[in-house]
Amino acid sequence: MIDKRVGNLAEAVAGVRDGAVVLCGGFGEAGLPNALCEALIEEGARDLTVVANNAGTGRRGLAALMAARRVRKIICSFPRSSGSVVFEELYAKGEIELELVPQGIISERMRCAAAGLGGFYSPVSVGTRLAEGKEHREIDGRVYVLEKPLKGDVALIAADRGDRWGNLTYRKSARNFNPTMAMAADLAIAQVREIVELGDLDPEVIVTPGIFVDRLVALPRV
Amino acid sequence: MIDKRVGNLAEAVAGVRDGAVVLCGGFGEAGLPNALCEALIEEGARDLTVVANNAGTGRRGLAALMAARRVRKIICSFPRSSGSVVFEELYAKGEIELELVPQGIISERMRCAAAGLGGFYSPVSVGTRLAEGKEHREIDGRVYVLEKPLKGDVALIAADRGDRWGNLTYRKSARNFNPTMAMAADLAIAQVREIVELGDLDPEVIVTPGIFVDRLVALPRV
Amino acid sequence: MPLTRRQIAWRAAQDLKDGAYVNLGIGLPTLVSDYIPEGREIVFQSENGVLGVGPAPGANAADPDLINAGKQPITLVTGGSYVHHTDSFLMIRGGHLDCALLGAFEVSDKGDLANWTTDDPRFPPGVGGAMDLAVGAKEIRVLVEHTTKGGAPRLVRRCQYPLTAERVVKRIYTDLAVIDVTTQGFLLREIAEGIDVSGLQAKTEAPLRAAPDLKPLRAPVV
Amino acid sequence: MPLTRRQIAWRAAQDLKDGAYVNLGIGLPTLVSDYIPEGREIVFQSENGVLGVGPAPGANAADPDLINAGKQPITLVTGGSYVHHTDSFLMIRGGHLDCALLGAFEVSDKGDLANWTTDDPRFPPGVGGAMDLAVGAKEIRVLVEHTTKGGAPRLVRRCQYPLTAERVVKRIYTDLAVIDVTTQGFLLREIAEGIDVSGLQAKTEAPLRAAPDLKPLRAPVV
Repeated sequence: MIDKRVGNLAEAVAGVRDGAVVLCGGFGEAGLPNALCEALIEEGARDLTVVANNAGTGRRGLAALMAARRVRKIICSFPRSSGSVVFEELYAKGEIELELVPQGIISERMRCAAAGLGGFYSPVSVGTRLAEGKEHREIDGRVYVLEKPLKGDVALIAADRGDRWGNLTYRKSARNFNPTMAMAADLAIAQVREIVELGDLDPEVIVTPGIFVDRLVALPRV
Repeated sequence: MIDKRVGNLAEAVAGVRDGAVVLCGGFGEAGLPNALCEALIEEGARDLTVVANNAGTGRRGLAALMAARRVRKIICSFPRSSGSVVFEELYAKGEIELELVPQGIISERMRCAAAGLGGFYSPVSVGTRLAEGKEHREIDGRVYVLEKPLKGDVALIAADRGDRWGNLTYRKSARNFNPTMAMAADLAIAQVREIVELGDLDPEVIVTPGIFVDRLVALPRV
Repeated sequence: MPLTRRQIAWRAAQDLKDGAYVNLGIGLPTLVSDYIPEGREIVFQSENGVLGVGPAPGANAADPDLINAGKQPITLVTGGSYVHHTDSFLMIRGGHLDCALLGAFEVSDKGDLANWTTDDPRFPPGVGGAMDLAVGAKEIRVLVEHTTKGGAPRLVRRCQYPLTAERVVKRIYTDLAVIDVTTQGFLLREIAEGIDVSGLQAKTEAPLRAAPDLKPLRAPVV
Repeated sequence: MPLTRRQIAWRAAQDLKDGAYVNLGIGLPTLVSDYIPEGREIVFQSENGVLGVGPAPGANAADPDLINAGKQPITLVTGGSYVHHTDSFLMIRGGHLDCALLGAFEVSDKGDLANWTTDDPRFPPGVGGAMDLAVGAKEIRVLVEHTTKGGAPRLVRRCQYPLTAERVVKRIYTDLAVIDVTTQGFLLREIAEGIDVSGLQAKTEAPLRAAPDLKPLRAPVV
């Protein structure tokens, strides 16, 4: 029997290793796997590389993980936002490394990994500082840079509803990076608002099929 | 006001030009835009390059378009099936050109075009006849071939329900190539079983957002 | 009389065609949606996966799962839909948006755009979706105050700030003018009342050519 | 006693682990789903976008929109879901399937697979999803009759037919044996009753090494 449900947050994040690449879903305050990020503090993994759109806000979730000095490097498109105090402090002190990637390229690079491809040619960032050091190539009259797959050891994602097979649905713009991250990591862990019976999710509306999800934990919305 | 509905099949396919690249949805007998293919015969465009998974079965739809000698070349993964009589006859006589592409690479190449990328490195077909002439490259210890975007001038697709903005849903495995083809052509034309009021399709379950669709015509299932 | 910020937004809104798919950058461009001429249906896209952004919700009606790229609460219009980030940037990068209206620090008379960083050493840089949008939408238009608060021109021969993209801007709306970027440089289309071409040239680093049908730039009180 | 085709399928089914995601090739492999041991939940994927393929429907219950990659009517199991072709091949190519069970014309002792064309000049070639599956699934196993009807070996030193993929096959189930492909070539794991290793070697082009714990290949009457 397939049953990807786990009983608590500690079980959900168990086994994440030092040095892991952790894909962390969400955009702004929507679809953030805050509880999973905080459970990682307890779990104890260090020297993490986190891939996320933002670098955490306030003191919760990813910000808490950074405050606990578990994140060596962050790969993101927009680290600064109102309340990204933890990141800014660490960055100013040189205690966290930043790799800046355009927002659509972060998600495309993760999809590239998920799809088993070796890389893709992108027109984004050509002629800018972010293209420096990248291989350039003209194809049919347009210049592209080569982008490489970005794969996670772990993905922490937030979804709305899930079932024991790991099928997931999302709500509105809380979908954001979560479905792509679920596909792009060896171990995908989801916090969901509600776990429903197998068969309760309409097969036509499942956004993340269970094949991409390894563990899920129910976490009523607060 | 956005209103992509057209009154009949002739209007739906109007303006397709000689030599056009036509993406043609469907897999087996599911999700085939047969009525649109047949309307193209009347419309008159010649020397078409058709991209499809199969090369038509029986005498309807794409097979009818080929029988009318409108298709110069077909790009597909599996031309032969029970009843692909029209294609086989033309092929035997050397009257149609065939480019064979692995099934997943057809769809990935169309997505590549839809996503504005210049190409991607694929592990599929390496070491086989279908990789001959393609650029090879080793990335992180694995060999890939470079695949180029495959863009359509026109996409003919079949969907289940649609609204005046062109939002579409599909039924079961009739989804297949249709959503990707809708994204990958300059002009995407959909035949739908039913046109519903704007707002009747749940925003969470729309598979093809209207931005990708240019015209739709209602065609009750027979 | 120079236009107010809201009047710049009003002027840009007048050029949006019925049925257009448009992305509005953070800041000044966001105001554009308030001034769509009666009777036109424009679909606003937000990078975080919302197609059909509606007005801000009432005071207590905000849904934390429904925000725009600026992380502000929004609503969804009838006919709108949600996609994940990777599909959202497929729309953006793949040329599916008719237009992106963006803010800028500087625009050159070749159409180069600098709008992502001022290299302020006090803050970590953030690029967000700026580079994806700048190369992806069919047409890039910029809304910007003609000069900095200190009076320095923002319309320049060569951008001093790091580039977002090269040769992409087609039209610029400022408080003093509407200017097209052509292969011969800046073409002045409309000029505010109370300033003449030589006065405007003094506030513009790159040379201005006045269009033969140069018009006054007027906007209602908004 | 050589195994029947259904017994080969039965034997292959015994190796599928509870919770595995599996793609079954057209023909012989399709029979495997009939013999899943009691109590195991296996999720079958079909290339055309079905995750959770169920048994064939009753005589009058077929839905033309629900077919498998062999274009036969199927059902969807509880917990199953639909995706479009591009996402389906992302699953396949990206290593998300635990196993693909494929048919073959030939398999070499390096694990090379030839299963897409015999170059029969009477028919146009068709590749379908064969090459995508062969490089994409985590493990490739082949179900094949040990020799052709004419008695020629199908387990060879070097494939004569055009390759589908190089060095991918890990295990082979035939009517006479279960054979693993190792870095030292074919390793005989199980042998049918009524034939000995030298008799089997006579039907096998490449050298066989017998495993130290060589077992009889037995299957119930199915």
